[in-house]
Amino acid sequence: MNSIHDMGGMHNFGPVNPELNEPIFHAPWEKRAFGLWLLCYDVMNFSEDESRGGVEHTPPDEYLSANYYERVLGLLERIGVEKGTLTDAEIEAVQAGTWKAPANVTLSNDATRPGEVEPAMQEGGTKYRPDFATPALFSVGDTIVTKNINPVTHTRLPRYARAKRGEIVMDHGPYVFPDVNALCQGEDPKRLYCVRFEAHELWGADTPARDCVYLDLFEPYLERA
Amino acid sequence: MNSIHDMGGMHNFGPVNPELNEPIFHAPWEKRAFGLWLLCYDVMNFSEDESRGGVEHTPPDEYLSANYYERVLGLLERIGVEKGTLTDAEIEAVQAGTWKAPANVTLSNDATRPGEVEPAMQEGGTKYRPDFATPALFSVGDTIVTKNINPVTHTRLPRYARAKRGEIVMDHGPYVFPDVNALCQGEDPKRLYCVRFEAHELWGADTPARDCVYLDLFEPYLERA
Amino acid sequence: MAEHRHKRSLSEPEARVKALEELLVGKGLIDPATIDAVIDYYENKVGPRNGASVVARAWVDPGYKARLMEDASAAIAELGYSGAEGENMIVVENTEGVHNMVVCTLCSCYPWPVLGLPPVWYKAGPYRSRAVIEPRGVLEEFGVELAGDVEVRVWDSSAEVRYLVLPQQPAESDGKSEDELAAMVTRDGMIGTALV
Amino acid sequence: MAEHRHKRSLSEPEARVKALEELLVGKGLIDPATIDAVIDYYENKVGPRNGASVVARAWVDPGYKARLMEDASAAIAELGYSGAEGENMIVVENTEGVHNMVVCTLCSCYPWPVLGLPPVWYKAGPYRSRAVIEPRGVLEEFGVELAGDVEVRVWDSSAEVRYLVLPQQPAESDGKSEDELAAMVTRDGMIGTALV
Repeated sequence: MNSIHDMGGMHNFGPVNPELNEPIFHAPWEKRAFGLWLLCYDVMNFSEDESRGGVEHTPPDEYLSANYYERVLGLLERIGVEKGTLTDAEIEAVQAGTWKAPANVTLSNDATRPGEVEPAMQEGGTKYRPDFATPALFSVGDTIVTKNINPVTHTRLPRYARAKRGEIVMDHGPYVFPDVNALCQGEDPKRLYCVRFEAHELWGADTPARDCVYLDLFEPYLERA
Repeated sequence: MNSIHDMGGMHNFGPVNPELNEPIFHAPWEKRAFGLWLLCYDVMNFSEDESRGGVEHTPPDEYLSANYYERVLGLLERIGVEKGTLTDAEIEAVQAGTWKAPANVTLSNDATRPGEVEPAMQEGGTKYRPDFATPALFSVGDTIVTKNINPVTHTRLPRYARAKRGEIVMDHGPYVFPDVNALCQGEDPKRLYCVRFEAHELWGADTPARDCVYLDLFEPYLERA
Repeated sequence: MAEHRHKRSLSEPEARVKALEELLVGKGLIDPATIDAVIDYYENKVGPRNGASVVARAWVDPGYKARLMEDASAAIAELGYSGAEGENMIVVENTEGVHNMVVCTLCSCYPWPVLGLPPVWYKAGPYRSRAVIEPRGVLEEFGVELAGDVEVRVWDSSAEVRYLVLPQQPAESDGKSEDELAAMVTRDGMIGTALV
Repeated sequence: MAEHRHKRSLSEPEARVKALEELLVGKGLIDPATIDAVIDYYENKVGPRNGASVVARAWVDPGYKARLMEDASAAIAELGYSGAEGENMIVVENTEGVHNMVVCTLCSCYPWPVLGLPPVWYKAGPYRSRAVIEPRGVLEEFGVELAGDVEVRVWDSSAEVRYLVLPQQPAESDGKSEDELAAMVTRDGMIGTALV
């Protein structure tokens, strides 16, 4: 999706302005939003690819005016309803203070317990799928051209790197393909390559000759040059 | 400048939602902003190209949250200070209600009078500069490739049409070159061509084969294919 | 964005525009009655009825149509319309096989002398972003469904040259007067987001 | 944009997050103490000190450095760091001739097990937009001025593989202990927006 999240190469956002002694969170609600987000992957049953695709659906004006955790909140409200965990009526009711929790509810057996957090986070969940190895279409050193694709759905090929020539510098092996997995259509693993693009290929002849950008790109994004 | 004004090809802005029986202006302040804008070209001494370049400098979040006339207001405040017509202090004072108009001021002789509006609007101001005709580098029917340029200043080559092949379909002759004129560096007229791009060249193989986009592009944007 | 860029705190636009006018009038640079005259001109003297009369004339007068296609600025001036934001005009004609549609993705260039000021949607993100990448989707929202073999030509309008669409004359309008024909022509028909 | 799309009216985020938590807890789906545990883990147990100890070890132990460059995930796990948002790691080494810098233009992918959660600027428009098109301008804002003959490599990080920069060991740090070296390494040095 060519939405405002695809920011690479834009101008006019101003200076980076790093914050001195930045706290990890800037408000108590950000902590709760963050914690809820990580737990909702299981509770609402969505993948990271769906999460990214979902945040990308934030309307552009809202994407720019909201901070990171506000976008996460918007995602959880939307995806919670889509997945059937919540309803719009429930969200409105609880915000209005009129929602009554069902009586006699006890904590679900599936709910993550506090002591399970640290092991789960240390375990993580790789998207590497070595068993799906198919013959590599490209080899390190090959020159490729990225395709000009403009899907309305999630993709990890940014606009600035479409229809550009680059060189394969690493073959990471097969990984879950986000373009398909974000649509809940299965993992469909594809080979992931690291591709080097010269700055003058991406941005034109005026850019420093020695600069370059590396991008991890899936095999379906690429064609032989 | 690759800012948010360069919207061609973006997704996620939602439906067009035309308004039924739309009024020409939606609030009295929009009328005043519009009238002030047209008069400020002369009063503050800026060109249309500077005006467009100035609106493009609206920070992206503000660009998306503001309506058209709010962006115009921001432009007039910024450019009025840049040109020396106003100062930041004056703007703050008048907004705080503490500004006193200088005594004994009478209307400048240069100020446009009410009766001069209609003739001036009907006259307009073409940017066509036939006297600057230089030999055309391209002819109708030529295939060209647009350059991949990413200036931080005003340009009329949108991102979606950079490094794309097209066909020259009209030669409009020489026009004021906005990329230079917006920087107050003179009119520097350049030949303007209408270029036809097939949709599949711009957006990839999935787009309808019979669709196309026409863009008026200046000679310095183009190279022989 | 959690940005902390210095920028002027934005009071309501009403207050800002009032402040700007007070300053410029107070300095003797602008006559407020001239602002009124500008507003009056664009509220009452130009608008899509101008363009509609151009279209109707082209439908009834083949000689006029030929001049309009050859030199639109001059032919439009014959009917008394000219000037700012429309000094250099080109008319593009819809046919059985071609549908034209005008946008300005970078700002909102529009032919003021024949159409007046553009509607909000023409200046806003949805139309500007989508018209070039999915014109048929946009047209469907306007109720225009085109056969697959019709070529959609999107004119991403520049500041220098402004485009006006000449819609196809509806078959059922044969025999109508020029004024009756002009009354059938809509603003959207001349932008290309309606058939007439 | 004067859009009139239907969307939920956004109350303050405090109220929205409280509402969401009340719903999910009230339905028995989430234990609020587990939210506390998640926050505690990312506030107190992971952070750039993890990455700094990886860098310091690589500086003092050539065998470790070789393993780190060969299989970063395994070498990082040797020091006890692993898991979510850093399962598959690659370390890129700064040298006299090459400076590396990591960004994620599309969202804000970042190696959590070694750096913790990213700072606001890493997630915001200015850094995400500019790092790939004008890395030297961004570096200058961070006080990093590179000679023209240094190659700047920007890693626009994907979700699948996360990148950590191995800064050059400062010449004046020879003879310092591993702990002292680790204390010299900054988060920004491992993102590539500082030299150490």
